[in-house]
Amino acid sequence: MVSRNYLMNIDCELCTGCRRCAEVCPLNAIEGEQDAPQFINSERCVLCGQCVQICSAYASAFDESLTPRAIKLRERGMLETVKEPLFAAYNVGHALQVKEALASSELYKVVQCAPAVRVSLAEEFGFPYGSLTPGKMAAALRRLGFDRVYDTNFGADLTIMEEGNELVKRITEGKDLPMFTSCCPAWVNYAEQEYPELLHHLSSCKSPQQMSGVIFKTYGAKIDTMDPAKILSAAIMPCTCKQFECTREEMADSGYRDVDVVLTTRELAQLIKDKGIDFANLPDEAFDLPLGNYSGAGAIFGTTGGVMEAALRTCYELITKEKAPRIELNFVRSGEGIKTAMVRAGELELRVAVVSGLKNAAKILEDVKAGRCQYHFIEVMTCPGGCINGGGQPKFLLPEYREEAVRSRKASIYEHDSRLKIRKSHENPDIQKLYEEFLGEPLGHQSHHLLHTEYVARKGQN
Amino acid sequence: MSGTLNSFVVANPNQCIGCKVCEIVCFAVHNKNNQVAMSVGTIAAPVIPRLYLVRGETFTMPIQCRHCEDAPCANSCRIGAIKQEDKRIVIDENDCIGCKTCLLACPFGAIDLLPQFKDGEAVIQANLKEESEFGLEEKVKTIAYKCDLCQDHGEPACVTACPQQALTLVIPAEEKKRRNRQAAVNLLSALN
Amino acid sequence: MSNSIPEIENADLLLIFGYNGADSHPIVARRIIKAKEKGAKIIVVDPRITESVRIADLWLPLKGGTNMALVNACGNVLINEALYHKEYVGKYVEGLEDYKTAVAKYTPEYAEAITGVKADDIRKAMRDYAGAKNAMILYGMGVCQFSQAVDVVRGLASLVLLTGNLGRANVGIGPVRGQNNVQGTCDMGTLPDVFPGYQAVTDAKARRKFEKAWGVKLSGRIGYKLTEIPHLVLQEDKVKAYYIMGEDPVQSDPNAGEVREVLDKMELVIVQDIFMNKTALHADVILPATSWGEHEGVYSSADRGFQRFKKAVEPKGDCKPDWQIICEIATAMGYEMKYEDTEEIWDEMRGLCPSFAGASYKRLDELGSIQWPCPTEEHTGTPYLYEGNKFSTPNGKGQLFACDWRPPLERVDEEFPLSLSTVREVGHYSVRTMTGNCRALQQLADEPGYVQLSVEDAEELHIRDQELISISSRRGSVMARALVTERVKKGATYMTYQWWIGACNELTSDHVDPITKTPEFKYCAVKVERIKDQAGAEQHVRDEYAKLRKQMGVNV
Amino acid sequence: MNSFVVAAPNKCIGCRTCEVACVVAHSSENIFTSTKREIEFNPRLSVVKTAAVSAPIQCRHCEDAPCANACSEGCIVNKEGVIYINQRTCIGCKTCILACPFGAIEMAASYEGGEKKQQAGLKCDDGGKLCFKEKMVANKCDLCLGREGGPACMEVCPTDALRIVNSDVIAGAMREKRRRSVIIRDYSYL
Repeated sequence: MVSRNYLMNIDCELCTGCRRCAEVCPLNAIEGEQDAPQFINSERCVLCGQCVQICSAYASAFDESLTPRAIKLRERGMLETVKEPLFAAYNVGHALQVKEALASSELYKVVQCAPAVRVSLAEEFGFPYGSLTPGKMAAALRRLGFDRVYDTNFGADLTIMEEGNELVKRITEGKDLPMFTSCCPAWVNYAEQEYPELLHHLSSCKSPQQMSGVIFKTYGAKIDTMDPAKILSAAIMPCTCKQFECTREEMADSGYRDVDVVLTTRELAQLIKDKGIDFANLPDEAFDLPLGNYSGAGAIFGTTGGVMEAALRTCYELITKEKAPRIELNFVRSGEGIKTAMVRAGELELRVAVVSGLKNAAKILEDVKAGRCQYHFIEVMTCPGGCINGGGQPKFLLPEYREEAVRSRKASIYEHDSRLKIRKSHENPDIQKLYEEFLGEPLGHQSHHLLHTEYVARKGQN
Repeated sequence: MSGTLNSFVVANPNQCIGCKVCEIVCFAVHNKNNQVAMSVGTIAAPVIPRLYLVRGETFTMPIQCRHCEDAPCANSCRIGAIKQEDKRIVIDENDCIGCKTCLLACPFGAIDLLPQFKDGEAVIQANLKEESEFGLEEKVKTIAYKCDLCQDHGEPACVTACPQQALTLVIPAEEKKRRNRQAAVNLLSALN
Repeated sequence: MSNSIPEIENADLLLIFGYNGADSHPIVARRIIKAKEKGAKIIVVDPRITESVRIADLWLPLKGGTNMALVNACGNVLINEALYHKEYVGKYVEGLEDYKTAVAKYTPEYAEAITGVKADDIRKAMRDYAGAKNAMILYGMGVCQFSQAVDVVRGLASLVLLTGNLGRANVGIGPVRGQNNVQGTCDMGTLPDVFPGYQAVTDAKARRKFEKAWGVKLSGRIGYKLTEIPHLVLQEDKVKAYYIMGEDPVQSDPNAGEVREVLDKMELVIVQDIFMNKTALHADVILPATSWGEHEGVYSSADRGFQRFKKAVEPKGDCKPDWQIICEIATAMGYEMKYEDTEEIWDEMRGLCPSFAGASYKRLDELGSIQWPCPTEEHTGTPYLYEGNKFSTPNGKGQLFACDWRPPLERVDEEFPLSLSTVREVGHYSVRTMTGNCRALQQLADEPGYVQLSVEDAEELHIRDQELISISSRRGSVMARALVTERVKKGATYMTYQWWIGACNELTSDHVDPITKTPEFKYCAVKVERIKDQAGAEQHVRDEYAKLRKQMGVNV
Repeated sequence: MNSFVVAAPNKCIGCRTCEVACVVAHSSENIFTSTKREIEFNPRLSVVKTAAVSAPIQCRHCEDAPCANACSEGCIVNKEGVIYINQRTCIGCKTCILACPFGAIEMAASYEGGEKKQQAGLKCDDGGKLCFKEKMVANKCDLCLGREGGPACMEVCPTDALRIVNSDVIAGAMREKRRRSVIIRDYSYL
């Protein structure tokens, strides 16, 4: 198991000891005296990257006493051409690794982008907050040299198929309820670390990233008649924990590393600038089919309550076998830390909860431990507001800029969903084709082998 | 105290935690022409703040220009690049020739001499070259930077951005009135 | 000087009266600056803005020729505000009552009318002076070169006595003597009234001692003073011959025209010097002597410090050290005078002067410098005089002195509306024969020399800076270059005396101080006129200068 | 940042020794023993005396040297932190003199082997006689580049009024001044 602490660090040369990171850290994993350099307790840190987002202790380009910038860039796995200022709290990047891979002709480079990336990437090029630019993103990825531009949103639809069915199965069997979502890797780390006894409540589904990854190297390889060994599976995520997730041992059900490397939204922007691509004037291009096609449900995974809403759109029809009367479930769209609701599906009263920000999870987990929790399905997102506010997202200079950005990104995602023709995961034709040709049926043997995983208690292990 | 005195921003060392948000924000607000938008990724030029965090054993706080009424920097500027404009001491960055005199003149160390950037690129001098072993190399223009009280953005950005509200815009005339009143009130309680 | 130069930087207050350290002694000026850095308060009395004025805490800009009024006013303040040191004055000083009456009239307001210095500033100066722990007075030619000079010196000394600033380190009163070794010439008795060691010629006991040592009968009468010669020659025809050694009276004495007349009238003029100069042009005999680098000897610094100096280069040309020339002249005149070396002369002199006895060459080499009095070879010299506050007066007590102010003898009027005072200029020195012929120093300042003019006067006379102008007095007229400066006040002009063409001593008056007969260089009346034909004037200066150089055989 | 020599006005006594030292440091032969009629005496700093101040003024080696940026011939370059005039290519057009706000540049006769250099073509008619005009070039402080012991003027100043200001001195001074400007007292009532 790769130790996690190499991914998240605080540069003691730059840290001024202001401890603003300590305030936002959901795990209080940042220790140190006030005004003295802080350091990250890797046994507690779940790699959510909120500290990286808030840290303002930058390295002045004119302070000769500091280690030269070139060395710091290499330390942080960043491209030399990156011009933005470096801050004390940082996540180790892999842009160099991806750049080399893109340059090599033997590899067959496949990429997937998370739902939250397409509403934030443009901000790194000076676009207004939350600009929705999936077309330019796909065009940029092709110009970077990716052979296949697929999409995590396809994986999201796939996750809904599996997780939706898993929920219905648990409810009908009345076992292991409430069920928690499992797509947020930091939340999984947290559960493994702090509440190992509740691990069986977590959905056994892998995250959309890992599902897409395993499909690319199996089904994808087949339809492209490509030797999976030569496939390089990269993912662009708004998250600093996804890179850790793809290195988990168990994430190799395709016989190879399902996802070889993960870049954050910021790193993708840096790669684009490094290549000299004029992002603003790129034409809109589509994602490659079939594994780049996605529904509105997949698209809204990026924001808090999105997974819940997508799941309910499908579960309703699984349970009642009738079309859901309303697509938009507004109760999950407000901004509070914990939102609860009761959805009537046929005669079943589905009680659901949505947790935004890991700090809000503790209360519900205690209820579950004590058996007092009456919810069936609970969505947990570590970052307040969901992945659109992830650790790898464009970092803002001013606190109010950040709130404004999260609001606009959320609006853009729901706007994007409302515009798509297909808005339920199970109506995604390519998903249906995947099951017919390859997976069989949800929770089936093939799905179980490729799309599901187990969790391991790891109290203070890494 | 006449109302025409210059205001200035001052930090309270007990509130300040040394997080440098003020420095970053000051740079961002002054570099819109360098395509610096809201996010860190859009910053192409090195961060050049106009206030400077000072950290010692027992204190930490930013130091910036006090917009002195008899500004020593302006009086020492041989080409008159430093002027008073609507109650602010402002440096005309295009006139500045980097002669460093104002650096010596300022008792607070509130002025720094750093490269000039336009549209994200360092400004190159028209003619001065630097003799090096590879022949004559272009020379970046270096100019004096100091706080201009956010001349064209209204309220000083550092004051609003400071997470600890450690920075305050002092308006001398009002400040005096406020303190006088406070002193009078204290007097009241002291006497009876 | 009562105290020594290094002590200047440790004084708490420096009262600088008519002395411009920066131009006459940069090394002393350095001490003044160090004193300021160490926190000393600086008060400067000077009509001009000198370098010391620039860093002064208090400047008393008095009108030229009004020193005595100001000194009396200072005494007046010390008395009336009871600032003087009662216990010190009671024990070591006498003449307080007469002093009180003499200065009674000179209230600061009365002095303000004469000197132009604000009354409050006089009071402030004296409060600071009296209040300082260790205060030192420095004065220079701005005090001595007036017709009322001795009185002012004694007046200043009275201020020191009144405040007890004597008999310990970092205090006292110091005339920072002008040229190099001026102090030494007085120590060695080249004055009309004393033998070496300040032993009076009129003192029979001292005279017998010298007669026994030199084996010759010595006169007990006080000799003639330099500035009395013109009268003695032109009016009384009493003096026939002139033996001039290392002096250039035509250049450095006032009323040069008259000095030339005197030299031409005399039957014999001998000039013993190292370079040709204006006086040598009138000499019958010229005895070329060796310069400072070509012989060895002993100098006295302004603070009574004997220091040996050694020969650096072999003399060039047909010249001899001064003492050999004197020996040969004396022998030729029938007095067998022979010495092996300078040490023999020095030891003979030490034997006759009790206060120099301990300063042997050996001791001088060991200690580097000995400040006399130094009675025995064990003694290491006296950095400051009057230890124990014992003074060289009959009863050992300090004598206070004050008298009425006397204006300078020549007043400005409509015809000669500006005052002229001679000053020093850094970079050139003495009578120019040495520095004037040095190519590098010529570049800094060259003939015809400068007249410092105030901005106002220059405007009135339509004179531009660096223009040649003509300046004249009742005694003569010369051409010089205008130096328009903010440092000079309206109505005053200043010239340095070493220039051959712009020779200000053609203009200076030959009024003298009654006691010392020092000429009143610091005040005479002149007028300044613009020269229209500048090119012609420049050419004239070049021609005059070339002519003089040719006459003197100077091929620089 | 370029270094430069600056005088502390309250220490300068206007004695001009720095001017002579500057000439000595830059002249190929000893000006005191030379027997030539005219010696090369081009001090690169000049002592100014006003009512309020006495101080030598010399080049500040500005980072964006206006003189260099005005020099059409490109004779003025930044050489090892010194704004340096290449007097061989200078044509004496005097633009740098206009550009320098400190008046730190003067025109000086150019010497070679102790003799004044004559121009090859230009003659001047002064008073009927036609003779080759001497070559005049721009002259300013070069911080005694390459001189062992650094600037000669600093070495001789009797009152240590001249001191060199380099980036360390400036950085040190800045740090010190900022540290001293910290307000220790509690300002909570602000």
